[in-house]
Amino acid sequence: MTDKKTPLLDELEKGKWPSFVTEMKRAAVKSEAAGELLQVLERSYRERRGHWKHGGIVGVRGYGGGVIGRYVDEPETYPNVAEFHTVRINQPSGFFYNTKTLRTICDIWAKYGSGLTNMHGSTGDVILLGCKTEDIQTIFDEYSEAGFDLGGSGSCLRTTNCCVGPGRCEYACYDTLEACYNITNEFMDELHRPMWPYKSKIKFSGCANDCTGAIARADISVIGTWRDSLIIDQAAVKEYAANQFDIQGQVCDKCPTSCLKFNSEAQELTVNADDCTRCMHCINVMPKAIQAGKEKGASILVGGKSTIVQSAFMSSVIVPFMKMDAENDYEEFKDLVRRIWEWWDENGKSRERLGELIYRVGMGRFLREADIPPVPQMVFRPRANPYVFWPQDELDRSGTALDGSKL
Amino acid sequence: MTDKKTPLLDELEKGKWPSFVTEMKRAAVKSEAAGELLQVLERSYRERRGHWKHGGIVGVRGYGGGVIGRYVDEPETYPNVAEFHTVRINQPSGFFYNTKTLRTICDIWAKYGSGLTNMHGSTGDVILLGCKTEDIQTIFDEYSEAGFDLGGSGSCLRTTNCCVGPGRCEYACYDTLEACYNITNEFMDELHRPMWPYKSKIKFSGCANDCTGAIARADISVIGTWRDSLIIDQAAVKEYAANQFDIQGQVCDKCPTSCLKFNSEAQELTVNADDCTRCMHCINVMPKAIQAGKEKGASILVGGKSTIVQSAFMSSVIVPFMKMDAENDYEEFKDLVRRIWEWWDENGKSRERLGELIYRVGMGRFLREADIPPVPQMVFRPRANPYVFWPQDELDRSGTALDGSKL
Amino acid sequence: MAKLDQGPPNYKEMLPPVILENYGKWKYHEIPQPGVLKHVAESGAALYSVRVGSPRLLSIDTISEVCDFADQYCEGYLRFTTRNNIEFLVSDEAKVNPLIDALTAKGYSVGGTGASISNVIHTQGWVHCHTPATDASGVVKAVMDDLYEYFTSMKLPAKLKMGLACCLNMCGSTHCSDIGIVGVHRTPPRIDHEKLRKTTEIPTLVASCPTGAIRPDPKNKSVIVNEDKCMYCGNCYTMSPAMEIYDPKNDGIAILIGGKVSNARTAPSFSRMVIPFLPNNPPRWPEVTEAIRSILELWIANARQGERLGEWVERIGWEKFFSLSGLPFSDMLIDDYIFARDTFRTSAGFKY
Amino acid sequence: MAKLDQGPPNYKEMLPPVILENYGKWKYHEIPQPGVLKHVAESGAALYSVRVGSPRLLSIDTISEVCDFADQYCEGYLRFTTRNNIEFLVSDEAKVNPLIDALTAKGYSVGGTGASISNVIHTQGWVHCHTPATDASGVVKAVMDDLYEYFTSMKLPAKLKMGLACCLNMCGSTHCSDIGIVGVHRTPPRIDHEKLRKTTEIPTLVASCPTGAIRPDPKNKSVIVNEDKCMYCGNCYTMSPAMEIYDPKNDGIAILIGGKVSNARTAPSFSRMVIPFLPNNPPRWPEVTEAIRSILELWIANARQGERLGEWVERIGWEKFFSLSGLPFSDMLIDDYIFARDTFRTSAGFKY
Ligand code: SRM
Ligand code: SRM
Ligand code: SRM
Ligand code: SRM
Ligand code: SF4
Ligand code: SF4
Ligand code: SF4
Ligand code: SF4
Ligand code: SF4
Ligand code: SF4
Ligand code: SF4
Ligand code: SF4
Repeated sequence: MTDKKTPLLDELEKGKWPSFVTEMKRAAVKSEAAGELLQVLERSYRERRGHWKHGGIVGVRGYGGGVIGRYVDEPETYPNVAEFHTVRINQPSGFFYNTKTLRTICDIWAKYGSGLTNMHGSTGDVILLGCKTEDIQTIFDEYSEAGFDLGGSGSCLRTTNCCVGPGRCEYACYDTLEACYNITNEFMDELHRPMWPYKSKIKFSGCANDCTGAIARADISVIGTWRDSLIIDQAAVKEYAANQFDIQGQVCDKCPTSCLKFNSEAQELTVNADDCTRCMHCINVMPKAIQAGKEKGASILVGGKSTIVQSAFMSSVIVPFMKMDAENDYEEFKDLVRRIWEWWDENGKSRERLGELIYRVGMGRFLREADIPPVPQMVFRPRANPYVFWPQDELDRSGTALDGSKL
Repeated sequence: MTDKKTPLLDELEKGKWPSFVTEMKRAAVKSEAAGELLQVLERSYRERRGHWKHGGIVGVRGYGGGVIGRYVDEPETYPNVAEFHTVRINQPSGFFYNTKTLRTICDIWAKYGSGLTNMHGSTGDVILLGCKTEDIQTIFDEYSEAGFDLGGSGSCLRTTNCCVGPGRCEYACYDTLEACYNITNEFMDELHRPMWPYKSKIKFSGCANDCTGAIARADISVIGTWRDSLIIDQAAVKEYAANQFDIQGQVCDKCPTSCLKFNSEAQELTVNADDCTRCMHCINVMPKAIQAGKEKGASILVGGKSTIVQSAFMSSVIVPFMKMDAENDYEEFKDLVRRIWEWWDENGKSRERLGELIYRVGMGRFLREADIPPVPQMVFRPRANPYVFWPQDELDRSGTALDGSKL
Repeated sequence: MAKLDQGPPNYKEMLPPVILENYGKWKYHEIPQPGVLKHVAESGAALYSVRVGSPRLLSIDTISEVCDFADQYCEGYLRFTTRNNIEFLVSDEAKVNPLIDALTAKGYSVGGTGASISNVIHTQGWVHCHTPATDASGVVKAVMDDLYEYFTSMKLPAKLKMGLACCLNMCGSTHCSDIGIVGVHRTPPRIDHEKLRKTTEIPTLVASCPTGAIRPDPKNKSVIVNEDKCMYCGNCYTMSPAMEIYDPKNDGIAILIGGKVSNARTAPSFSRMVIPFLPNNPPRWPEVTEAIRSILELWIANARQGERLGEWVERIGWEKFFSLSGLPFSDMLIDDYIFARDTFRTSAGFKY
Repeated sequence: MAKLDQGPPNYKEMLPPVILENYGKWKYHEIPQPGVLKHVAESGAALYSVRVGSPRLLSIDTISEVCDFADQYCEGYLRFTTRNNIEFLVSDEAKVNPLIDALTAKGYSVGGTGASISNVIHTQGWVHCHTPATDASGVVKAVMDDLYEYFTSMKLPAKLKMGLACCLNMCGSTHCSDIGIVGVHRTPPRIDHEKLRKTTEIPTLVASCPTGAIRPDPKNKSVIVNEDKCMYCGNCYTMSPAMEIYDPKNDGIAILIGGKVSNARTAPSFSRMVIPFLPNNPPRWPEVTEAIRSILELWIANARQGERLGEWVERIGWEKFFSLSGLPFSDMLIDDYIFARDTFRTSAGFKY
């Protein structure tokens, strides 16, 4: 048996920020596994290294993912965390809960798990932290019974997520919560049964503030925007001015395209809508006076991912504007991502994310083969090199031959 | 014999811009080769293709380069340009000439060549356009006798060039003419006897206006600059203001670092020298009022080249500031380029320019091995990926072993 | 038997009445005090969100406690943010302050809105993952304790978004954060040849190395690592348990700064490395907290109102940042990977 | 026997007295009229440089004629510019206008200073090189004839620097020009296997291909080109005369714009492709002259004073440039080479 003291971790109960050590201790009151986890972690703190091993394959019937296998490296010393797998439960859109649902999550977890969770994982799931192989199926069965489903892991569509959107935010340009819910349900097979070269992620942000960090973190980023001019309420502008808010300095001067003019005499703010890139800045600082336009929808960007292997990629524009209405069941979007995934699945190497594949074979080929019309909005600027591929069958090659014959 | 008419080329004698066709015809009066060149070119215009073949190796005794071999593809039809090599004569610094020198160039060329030249080639040489193999040595001998030398070709130091500099320009921060002359003479062997993986070019610009295009076109770019504050003549500022010159709009607002303040009441212009990046803009638009600082020298940037193979590279900073004084015979500079060339020569693959090599093996390795201290001025911004190499012998590796032994 | 593919719970059942009634009809918001968002709908109705810091690693007991609060003050509704804070959704203005008082009394921290530091997005670390070069929760705790005042106030030049990832897989998405904390290894993997032969497909392993440092060793039925080419990313360890890479003496933390994700004003941008290595010094990682605090204070002292950390650095120039911060610059901070070229200063314009 | 390594003639012998006397002591300059630079020295002395357009390809007769002018008006001194213009160096103010009159009478063009179009840096083309996809001098002549008024006046928003290269080797350094004209091939090389066997080292040839389109064909003792991978750069032809790449039906010209080299205001920048192909239509290349003129006029109509072409486009955005210019956008304009990634719009901000 190991020493139960955790002098190093105890240090992390001090200070004002809520302590995860306190949480672990709280769980340890009821769970031996949680107690042993504290021991393992204390040892990591002492030795400055982790003590977890690669996961073997663990899972539930009918699914290829949703559980991350984890084993401690000295099972004899720590028998209660010898197996310590995490279960990923697909969170509701926007991380909204009623307490009944939350309590249900806790109750089932109390029976089989460590009593520890992550609310939430970095992708979005409810992470149930630490259980035994033998309990996995039961855990899933009970959660399933209670109306929950597993999230993604492995080479599949990962658990989607979205910002609070129309649930609370005045900036939302489409219904992120519904889009996320509807589209996740559409792609249940892709989410639960790994089938691709690697993982693929979708995140839904209601506007260009991108509160889900989609552009940095999602293979497919859906960013709310509008097509027409933003709307300015001049009465509200006057009120901001009356309150000594520095409209010229804080709004106009910071507009990236200098398309806002403030007439300080008339106290009127006007926009040159053609030049506005819908960056959200002016709306952010004057939410009472400026609103998005009326013709709302989303920009679709693809290819985001973090560091491994080719270094981090951000998503880039492939559809400048798409309607995202529940009425048409998001058909246009679904159709697009199906084409994209199919292309990626066919061409991607093992562990090659969409962005890396596009980079490797070229954006042009991607657009042609996934049938996406090229537009200048896709690039910050055109190519600097003259290395253009020409479709050979569109040229008149009657004068040429690969055999060196003279022309 | 070919038809002597050149109807297509004749079209290019029309219009106001001076005509190269007229030049060719002028030469053709005395030179049969020039006349045949017109025929070959007319045919190219008709057929929309070139008619020149790869050069065999032609040259002069003692040198590895300086002459570009060129042969027409139908020597029977065009016997006078069957051999039509170009000779590269190293131009004087700044392309300055007295007429005696120019006439000498013409006189010798009249004897052996087509009577056609390029004043100058894109690298800088006087290009003597078209002569026969048998005459090359004589041509060189006579030019040599008259005080000229050949320029570079092949995998060597190419003919250097420089801007007009102190010869006429008030902006020159070092003596470009002398630096170019002195340094070219230092590296005669490197220039005349190809010895490297590929070509290497040096261009000298007296200030950041870079009138030689060095940053785009030279492996080693020497750009004049200064270390202290620029100097503002307030009396002259007042004169600009008096002449209705829009100092705020044309100068201050366009300063990339917003470090110029114009006090329109006092009609005074002041600079925050710490923030000035010495971009030259304010000096360019107010040459009578603003001057470079007193502590002058140059920034050294390396790696520029055009498109082939890895696409075009621009030179990037490796020494932010270096004195470039004739007094010390440019020793610091010469020493630096020697270290750089040596490293490149050792590590470069065939036809790999310096910039491509640095890119391939990493700037860090280049700096360490060529003994150049890293400074933040070398980069627009630091790395975004965490893929850092650590010198393993500086770490305490007592706890690790490559054999998998536990720690 | 479990129902397959039933999908996540329907969010509609999770929404309080005030949201259902004003769904998509929000008009504007205010931040009446740090940690409280007031969203006003076209109907005039208002929703108060009280934001509370969370260690993210939560026990079910704490979740129950949180539910108790929600039941008492929020008709049983709450949510989490994309940064793992808890938001109590209060529709009755009168309950806002009592809720805050009750929360405070129990040691909860209200804050994280507006120009503040919000929660740190982070990962598993030594708690659960097999590849970490540092812990996650512990570092976050140490950093947030140190910067606590900036969570509960809104006195920064702008929002500050931090991320922590315990290895280069960067699950914490630190690559576009104002401040990114990344666990880094510094020594090549150690090969357990026996284990390798049992567990690993050699071609896949060889292919996994970004720098081509691994080559097959057919004689030995294993692989060889070219130490000079390895930059310790650990991707080979992800592929094979026989490529152990943790190293207590040399693992630690790198600091990257200046990234952002929002499109406001400037395009999303990557974080950039300013400190290649700080030691793992548990339990409180003083070198890390100190480095972050001094970067933060420099930003506070020098940035303009509304200027995010990276916007400030880009305005003054990275070379200026290094001279102001006194952080040592070394060749390690110069990119030498695929997209390095565009980071080189191809211009004679710079500050000394 | 020739003297080896004596180096170029000493520039000091080439300098007129006014320069020798005021060397490095110039104070300021003015442009009293298009084509004339007046440099004033600290001593008060003035040097007038009269700039004259040149086709660069000069006969020795013309050079002699130029010398005659210099002897008569410039004490025998002149120079060429880095853009191949001729500069007559006049130290006697009274001789400036007579010189200009004499030059004009002989058909010489005075101009190219200040906010004008200067000479086009260019290359050999069909006149002398073996790899061109278009002619050089002819295209330049056609373009300069068309834009002649902008050479002799200074009414542009800023300087306009053009470059032409007749193949992707880009000897004309078009890659950082306001407007770059580049000869491009569009079909893969045709292999003359017999010649290849005689002339070419196969490994070097294979290595020369940027996209790895060439692979050895040991059976045939030659190589095979994968047409799908070839982007017609012609580098293989540079390495081997057996890889003929010219193709009269498909060779032509691409237009790149917006580059610059000076560090004034903004960093040096690459030119960007806006037209992937225009046909070779000698002798006057009307499609090319027209395309350039319309880009130029758009710039003139829309740029701010002092704004170079690329600065203008960057300010309004490339997507806006395409909508204003009406130039068709296609996937060919999207980069797919090594540094492509940084050209992708990783931002939701753009104009429609
Ligand atoms: C649990 C979680 C971190 C957390 O504490 O929140 C996590 C944990 C792991 N991630 Fe992750 N990733 C998690 C979100 C992310 C994110 C963030 C996101 O999704 O927004 C990223 C960056 C975005 C992206 O996808 O690029 C991320 C990028 C990676 C990568 C690198 C992928 C790449 O293409 O660069 C790997 C490596 C791999 O897949 O082999 C990885 C691999 C892993 C593995 C499975 C380690 C492994 O190789 O087996 C970790 C299991 C830890 C464990 O023991 O539970 N994880 N991972 C997150 C998932 C929780 C959830 O489902 O909600
Ligand atoms: C004559 C000249 C063009 C002109 O009309 O002015 C020229 C002509 C040739 N260049 Fe060049 N280059 C000339 C300046 C340049 C420049 C401009 C410069 O130096 O500032 C460049 C771009 C800058 C650079 O160095 O990158 C240039 C980049 C190339 C390249 C591509 C190099 C690269 O790394 O990307 C090649 C290809 C090669 O070397 O195999 C090349 C190759 C050639 C060859 C030798 C063709 C060949 O492969 O054999 C051409 C011989 C033409 C002929 O028949 O005379 N030439 N070449 C220029 C030299 C004249 C002189 O000595 O003054
Ligand atoms: C609750 C949350 C959405 C959610 O679905 O959970 C949210 C909510 C709001 N965000 Fe956000 N953002 C949330 C994560 C984000 C993220 C993602 C992240 O943090 O990882 C971003 C992008 C981060 C980045 O750029 O690096 C984000 C970038 C913004 C911005 C842009 C700030 C900027 O100037 O760059 C705004 C606009 C503003 O604050 O002026 C914004 C504005 C807002 C507003 C004011 C929108 C509104 O009217 O309701 C919300 C209150 C902000 C506040 O806290 O002051 N939100 N916001 C997330 C809260 C996280 C947290 O607990 O702190
Ligand atoms: C004569 C010459 C130098 C030489 O050694 O031959 C020269 C001479 C001058 N340059 Fe230059 N530049 C010369 C090529 C260049 C080049 C290189 C090129 O053209 O390929 C550049 C960089 C081009 C680029 O950026 O793409 C160049 C960028 C400048 C600039 C920066 C302009 C800008 O705002 O970006 C200035 C400043 C200005 O004009 O305000 C400048 C200013 C000047 C001044 C005013 C300097 C002075 O005080 O004497 C000279 C007269 C300029 C004029 O024509 O109005 N010079 N200048 C070159 C004339 C070429 C020609 O015949 O047209
Ligand atoms: S992304 Fe936009 S719509 Fe969504 S929560 Fe953030 S600010 Fe609101
Ligand atoms: S949304 Fe952005 S670009 Fe548009 S007007 Fe507002 S600040 Fe300017
Ligand atoms: S580079 Fe500078 S010093 Fe040289 S000619 Fe141009 S402006 Fe003058
Ligand atoms: S040289 Fe450039 S950076 Fe310096 S003050 Fe003048 S305009 Fe500003
Ligand atoms: S960042 Fe690395 S160590 Fe941390 S959870 Fe993700 S995979 Fe594991
Ligand atoms: S740690 Fe990374 S770089 Fe080193 S051998 Fe493994 S995969 Fe290659
Ligand atoms: S650009 Fe190409 S074709 Fe033209 S001179 Fe240079 S190498 Fe020859
Ligand atoms: S033309 Fe260029 S891309 Fe095509 S085969 Fe030759 S070297 Fe390769």
